[in-house]
Amino acid sequence: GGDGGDGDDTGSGSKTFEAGSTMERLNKAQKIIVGTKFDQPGFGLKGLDNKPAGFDVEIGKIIADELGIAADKVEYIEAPSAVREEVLEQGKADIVVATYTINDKRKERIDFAGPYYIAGQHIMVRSDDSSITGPDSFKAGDKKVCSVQGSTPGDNIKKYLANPASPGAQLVLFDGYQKCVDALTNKQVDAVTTDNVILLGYVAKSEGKFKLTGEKFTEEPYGIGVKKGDTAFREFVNATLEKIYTDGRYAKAWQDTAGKFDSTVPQGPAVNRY
Amino acid sequence: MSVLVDHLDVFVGGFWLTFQLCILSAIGALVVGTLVAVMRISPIPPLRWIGTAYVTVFRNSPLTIVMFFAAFGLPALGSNADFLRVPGLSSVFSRLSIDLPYFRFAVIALALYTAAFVCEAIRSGINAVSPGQAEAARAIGLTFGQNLRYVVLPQAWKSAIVPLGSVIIAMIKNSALAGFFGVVGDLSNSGINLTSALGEPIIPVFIGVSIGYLVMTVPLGMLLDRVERRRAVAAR
Amino acid sequence: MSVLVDHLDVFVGGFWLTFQLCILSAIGALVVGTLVAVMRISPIPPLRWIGTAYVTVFRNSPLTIVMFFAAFGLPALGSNADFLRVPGLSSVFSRLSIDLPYFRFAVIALALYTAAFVCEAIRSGINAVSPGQAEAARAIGLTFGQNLRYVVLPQAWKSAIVPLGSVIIAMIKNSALAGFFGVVGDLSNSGINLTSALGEPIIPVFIGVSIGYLVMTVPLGMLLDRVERRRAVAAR
Amino acid sequence: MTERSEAGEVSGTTDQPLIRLDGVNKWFGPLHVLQDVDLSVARGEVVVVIGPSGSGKSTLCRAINRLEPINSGTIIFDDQPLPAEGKALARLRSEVGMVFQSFNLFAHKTILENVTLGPIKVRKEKAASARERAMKLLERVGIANQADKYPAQLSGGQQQRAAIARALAMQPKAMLFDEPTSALDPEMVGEVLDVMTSLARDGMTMVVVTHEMGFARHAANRVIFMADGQLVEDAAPDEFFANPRSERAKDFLSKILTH
Amino acid sequence: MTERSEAGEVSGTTDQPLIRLDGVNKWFGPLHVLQDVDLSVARGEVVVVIGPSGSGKSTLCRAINRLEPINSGTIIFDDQPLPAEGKALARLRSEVGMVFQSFNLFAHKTILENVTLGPIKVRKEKAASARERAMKLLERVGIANQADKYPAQLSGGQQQRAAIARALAMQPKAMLFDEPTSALDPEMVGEVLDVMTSLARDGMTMVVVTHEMGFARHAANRVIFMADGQLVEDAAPDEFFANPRSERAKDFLSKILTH
Ligand SMILES: Nc1ncnc2c1ncn2[C@@H]1O[C@H](COP(=O)(O)OP(=O)(O)OP(=O)(O)O)[C@@H](O)[C@H]1O
Ligand SMILES: Nc1ncnc2c1ncn2[C@@H]1O[C@H](COP(=O)(O)OP(=O)(O)OP(=O)(O)O)[C@@H](O)[C@H]1O
Ligand SMILES: N[C@@H](CCC(=O)O)C(=O)O
Ligand SMILES: [Mg+2]
Ligand SMILES: [Mg+2]
Repeated sequence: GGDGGDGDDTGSGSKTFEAGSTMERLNKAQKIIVGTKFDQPGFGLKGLDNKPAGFDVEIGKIIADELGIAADKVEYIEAPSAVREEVLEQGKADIVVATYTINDKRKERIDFAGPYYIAGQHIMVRSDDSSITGPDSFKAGDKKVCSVQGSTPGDNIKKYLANPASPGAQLVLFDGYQKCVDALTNKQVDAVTTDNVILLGYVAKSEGKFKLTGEKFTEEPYGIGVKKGDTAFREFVNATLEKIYTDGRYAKAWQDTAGKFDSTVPQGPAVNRY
Repeated sequence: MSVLVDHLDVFVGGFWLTFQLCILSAIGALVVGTLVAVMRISPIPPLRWIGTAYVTVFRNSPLTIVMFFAAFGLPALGSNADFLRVPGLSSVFSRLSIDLPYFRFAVIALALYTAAFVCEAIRSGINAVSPGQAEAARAIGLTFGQNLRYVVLPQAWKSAIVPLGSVIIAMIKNSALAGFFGVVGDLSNSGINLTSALGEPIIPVFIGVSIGYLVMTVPLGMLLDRVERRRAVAAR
Repeated sequence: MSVLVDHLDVFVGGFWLTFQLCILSAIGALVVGTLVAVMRISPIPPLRWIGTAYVTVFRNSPLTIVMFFAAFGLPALGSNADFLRVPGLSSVFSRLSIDLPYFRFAVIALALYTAAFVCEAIRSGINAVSPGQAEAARAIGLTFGQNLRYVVLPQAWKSAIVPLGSVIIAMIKNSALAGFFGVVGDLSNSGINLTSALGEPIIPVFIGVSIGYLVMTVPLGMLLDRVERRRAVAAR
Repeated sequence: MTERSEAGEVSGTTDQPLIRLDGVNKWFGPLHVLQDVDLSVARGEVVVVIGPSGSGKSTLCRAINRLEPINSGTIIFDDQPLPAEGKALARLRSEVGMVFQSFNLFAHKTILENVTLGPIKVRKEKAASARERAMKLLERVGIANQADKYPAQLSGGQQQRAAIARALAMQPKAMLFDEPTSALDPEMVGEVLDVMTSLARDGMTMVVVTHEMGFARHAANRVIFMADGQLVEDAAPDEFFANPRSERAKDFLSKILTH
Repeated sequence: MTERSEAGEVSGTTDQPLIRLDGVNKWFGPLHVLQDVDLSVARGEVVVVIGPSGSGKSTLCRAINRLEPINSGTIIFDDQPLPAEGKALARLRSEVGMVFQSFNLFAHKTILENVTLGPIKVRKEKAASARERAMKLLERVGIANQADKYPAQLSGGQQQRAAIARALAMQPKAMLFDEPTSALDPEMVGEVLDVMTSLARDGMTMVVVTHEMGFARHAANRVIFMADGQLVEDAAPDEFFANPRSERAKDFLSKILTH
């Protein structure tokens, strides 16, 4: 592990890691590439300064910090939902922090540290629309819903549709959530579904035009993706998470970002050392 | 490559939807393109200008941009392209008549974009018809419209067929963009959906998707080559 | 339309990056396309087969698919396209040498895809050179390579220039796809960022983006029209 | 020649010419191709136009059915000024048959379809009666047995006769011929001239641009000599050939008559 | 004729023919274009090949420098069988000059560049000396003043003379001419034949396909008559023209000599 310095300790050479480990490689290089979302308010949203900001980004910075890498040495690349595994498998990113639900399918290709947050799938509608109360409202077949290609919510919602085998009549999938939000605004669709926290960001930005409806209907434990088989690195990230749950950095990261949409600071969930 | 076998139904479904998209867009492009070509050679200057402007804009803009305007501009203008919900057609092309307009938007974008190239192919065909043909038609008293319909266009089609074929091949390939603009279940979109959510690796999935497109384009291309070669021999 | 004024820097930056992408891809496409064309007419059958296969695959696959393979297949094969980090070139085209390979991948995909069309344009140019020229060259003892270099290609370029121009225009439009595959800050990608991140309305942003492309394609198209017309007059 | 005067009497306006050009001028850019041309052609008259290449003979011919618009002057056909465009122009054209040097048969239609297209689409005749009449015309020009072939399958002489039948099928009041035999192999010139001579004999009003001096001598009422866009001479054939008045006509005839 | 025998002596192998074809056969698909052709051409000899269209004259000519590969038989040039391909074939070709009916000058190069291209690229001569020699050759064929023009700017006769200079610049051991004058306007035929006659006089070995009977009579050592892919007759010119043995040659000559 590291030397347990606090958030202000960004000295590069002050940390030493086991020879040959990923931690040592990154520390030596003084550079880390973080894959994250570029289009999600609260978690990872890129502004025109070309720097993303959000809870996931803060988590990435904290891990970098623990590796002895300064915040301005962190590089970000976009990790859209459909290609997060590739980004890791192909070494385009060292970690992926991107509203990334831990599940077994994905674990076949990469490994997850965490979870560091438990989200759940939710539904967002226009504020004046009371006809949708939950996923079951789609069963009648007259309501249309939008999600994102290659995401678990996009796949989950299919079983609530009138005709799950050919979802095209009710489901639209774009390559990013902003397009779904546009479609909701223009009334091409009646709902957008994905994780509650992602939706909360859009609700907050919408100035009252959108609201969440019903309850969360899944559990989405967010993990930090690392290369398959890199157990030492995964353990390092897990330890880091446990540390920041208690030293206040986790709470501060939330308050500075997603906390603006959801002020209840989450309890750090127990990490899963599988 | 087991993904090709495991998810064969997804590929076949995607292929079928892309095929429908292409058929509808091709029909639209041929109709609109012919109209624009007629405008470009019409004796009425304003029609000619409109035709030229149409071709200039659509030939020189990326299809992604055209798709964007169709998918986000049309709704902003309040249209869901409901005029495409033609009752008879919908029994074959069920996607046309559903509430979600993105398939219709994709058809519109592809058809309008491709029409500019169809227009140019037909114009090149018209130019290949000897001017004496149109002159003889005028001399027996055919009007501009009759001249086009009975004399010029039937002959223009013949020499336009090879360039038109290339335009249609390009259109089939371009249809791969539809998945980015909300058309669920076409070939490239179903490819993307097999990835992260279902955990399939990208490369084999996209090899499958490529095969789907090659199955449509390569035979068409070979057909055209043969037509072209036969034409070349006949011209000797 | 105030977004055009407010964010002019974004549009100009995007335009500049797209322009760089196009220049580099065009150079690559011309070089590779010429090589493939030479292979397709070479006297060595295996080379001919490879050339034909290359053209068949790239002409008949959607560019989205080619981009996918470049963006995800190359890394899977362990390449970050570092061979494109040419020191001298990078001083002008700074994106070439950064660590993130997506710009390089986009250059590779666009160049390889476009090369197939360049090859066909050059072949059509070669076919337009009268066979007597190559025959006379062989008769004075030039080898295949010398024949191409000194006699056939210099003449083929001339009649290939108009089709080549069309190929390059198509390539400029195709470059709009790069934004979907991780090239940050090109023209269409900055359009998307303006809308999604800053909540600018979509229509004016995309009008701005279209103008950016039209600024590149329309003048080139007009130039080609003029060359073509001058050629037609000269041929009379 | 009996039928000819008959035709004139039937129309009842024998004194008014069928075609009249008054002060017609035509420019192609800077080129003054028709210069103050005055010409009138009576009903039933056969006028042959000769002159060197580029003198404006084709342009004159094409101006009469407005295939070529003119810049100034008036052209009157059958007591009506030429309409400028649209349906009226199409109707006028259907009353003036035109035969081109290069035949211009519709390449994608059979000979029979070539001949019936105008009657069916322009004159709105019934297909059956149009076909019947077309067959009679094809018989008249001697190619009834070729009716179902495509133009490319016919010899040049046969094609030109089909083109004449196509023009006749519109029952035109006048026929214009622009060098109808000069694209033909020598052995086929005769068969086309024969058809034209018989037409002239039947009283058709004809304007014929040709270099076939034999036809001009035997079938024409008048010969017009054009040079540089002007009608230089206008005389009966015997008079013209025996005794051309202008220097240019003399010069031209000396060149043409040597072969 | 003095220089001619001289040239023969220099090579020292006067008894061996420069070109020898033995049992050469060539098919285009089902078409048997060269049928068991035997032919030998001695050093310094001028052979004229005549015959009806399609009889295989061009193919024979082109087989000699392997522009057209043959199906069976052997062709020996300068005591070596023709190489099949690659550098050796290119070298062989550089020793056999060829002049085409349609000139085939390189359209994008000046006349001078046309003439120097081979010497510089194939013979690896210095540019300066190649240019100097080229100018002498252009002078010899009478177009030195056209050296910097492009082919399209020259008349047909000038182009063909340039093409001859281009072939001569490679210092070939033999020259092949395939109907070198038949694409020319009549007034230009003479200037090209003059150049060819002077070449023959200087002792160049030549195979000439031509219908110019005057040239055959005055400049050829032998005349070969081809029909249907076979060498039907092979005789001295006087003998051949005065007294053709075969029926086909008689028939052919009667048609050709009437104009
Ligand atoms: N469409 C056109 N545009 C420009 N100039 C033209 C056009 N048509 C004809 N001309 C020119 O007008 C002049 C008269 O042409 P016209 O064809 O009437 O002559 P012509 O007497 O029929 O000659 P010919 O015997 O060669 O057919 C010529 O100089 C010709 O080059
Ligand atoms: N590349 C080819 N492919 C197929 N057939 C050919 C080819 N070249 C020539 N032929 C045929 O071979 C025969 C001989 O042709 P060749 O050109 O040698 O005749 P020629 O005696 O030179 O005739 P001409 O006097 O017309 O030039 C002809 O029937 C011709 O059609
Ligand atoms: N958490 C979900 C949805 C969020 C997203 O689209 O990234 C997933 O991992 O697929
Ligand atoms: Mg004329
Ligand atoms: Mg020949």
